[in-house]
Amino acid sequence: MIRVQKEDFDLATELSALSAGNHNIGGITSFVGQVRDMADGEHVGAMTLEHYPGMTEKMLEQIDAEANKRWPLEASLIIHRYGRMEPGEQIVLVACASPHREAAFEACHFLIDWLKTKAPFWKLEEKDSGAAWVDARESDADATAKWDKGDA
Amino acid sequence: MIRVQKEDFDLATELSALSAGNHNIGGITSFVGQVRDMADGEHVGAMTLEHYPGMTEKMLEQIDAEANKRWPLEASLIIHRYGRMEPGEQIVLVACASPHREAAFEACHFLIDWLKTKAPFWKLEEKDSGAAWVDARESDADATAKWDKGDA
Amino acid sequence: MKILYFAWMRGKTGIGEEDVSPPETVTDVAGLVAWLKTRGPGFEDAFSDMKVVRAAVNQEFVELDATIGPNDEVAFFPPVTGG
Amino acid sequence: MKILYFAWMRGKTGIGEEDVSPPETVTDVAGLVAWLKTRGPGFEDAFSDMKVVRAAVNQEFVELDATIGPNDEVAFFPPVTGG
Repeated sequence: MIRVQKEDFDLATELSALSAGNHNIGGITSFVGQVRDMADGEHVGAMTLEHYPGMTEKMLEQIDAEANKRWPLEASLIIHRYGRMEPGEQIVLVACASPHREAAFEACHFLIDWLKTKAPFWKLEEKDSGAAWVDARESDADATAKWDKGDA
Repeated sequence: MIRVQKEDFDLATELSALSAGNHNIGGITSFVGQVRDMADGEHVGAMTLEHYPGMTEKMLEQIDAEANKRWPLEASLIIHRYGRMEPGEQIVLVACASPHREAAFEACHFLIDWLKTKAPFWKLEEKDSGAAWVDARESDADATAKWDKGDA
Repeated sequence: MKILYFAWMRGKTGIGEEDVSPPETVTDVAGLVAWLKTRGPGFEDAFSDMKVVRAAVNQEFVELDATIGPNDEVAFFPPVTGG
Repeated sequence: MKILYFAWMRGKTGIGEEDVSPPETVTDVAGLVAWLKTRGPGFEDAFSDMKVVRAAVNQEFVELDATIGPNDEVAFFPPVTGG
């Protein structure tokens, strides 16, 4: 399941809903990304996440479907926020539930790695020196590439 | 931080406490293990986790310290329950917060893999055919071994 | 043809969304970029380094040789930085 | 010397915890196991397959050649299955 929203989310509520009543779930791995107050040694007062409505949902659906194709998941969830957020606020949640922990871990890691380079979001940071668009990181492309299997 | 307890835990409360006010945290990875209602094709009505009080805390402290030595973590948490639990109940929580997601993922995965073979807990399952102690799995030993660096 | 610009591409072109009617000789994304660049210094600047420009046609990532038609939605943006 | 048994080791020996005074010739875990096995069929059974028995001295995992003394806490248990 995927969701794109401006509002914050409650982790426990989301994960409870994800696994509710499913007693075949042995493990749930989740990752929450949040706003840091530093970037490249400079203070960040806040940041704004812009996205491409329509394409965002489409890409997240594709990423989620790919994870479910590759691993035996009982449930999965991607929630990504957009808009203005301050340090400490939650940006994104990815979670995977599986009978076995390895699948839950790998699929969850895969979701965030793919999302980082395939979901159309852009961060504008408010630094002391002014507002600046965040540059894509080489390491994110590498992290995505490690999940390539030749069929991706 | 580590905790061994009979009581259930609330994920959101625990993770909020873990990251409270720390704006250098960019990501929190968590894993929750829960009771499945099937084992080896048989229905499991409940299970009881026995442990070795004293040694449990000691081993969990060691595992937690090792994770913090290997990865740049801002915070980490292990909560492991003991006693009787029914399908769907939470058994264990491991969580790692770091400035970067790779460290959060790897350290969290490490914690649960090491815990599986190094923390003195034993599961007694209540199956239709009677109560039976769970056998250790080869795959858990393999999962632990993959984190060996020669200095472990 | 609907064109969308995001992040600093929107800043440089000065617009987020527009409807354009490029000449019939424009049949792929590269051709569209070449044509858009003729429309002013802001566009020239936005497309000056294609290494940092990504494109999507009808909300799917594409390469510059992707064919396009009058009813397509084409978006330009820098490499994504979400998550 | 304090001895602890967990999981099915406790079931087979019939006890969870005991204080014992093995002869002075018992100086390591292997020697202790050999001596404990002489104390009855339950103990003989519990230690019959050492491949599935793990030991800890003073709450640290040890191998069978670990030395032990009168004030040590020695625990026996199957491979762990928590998490």
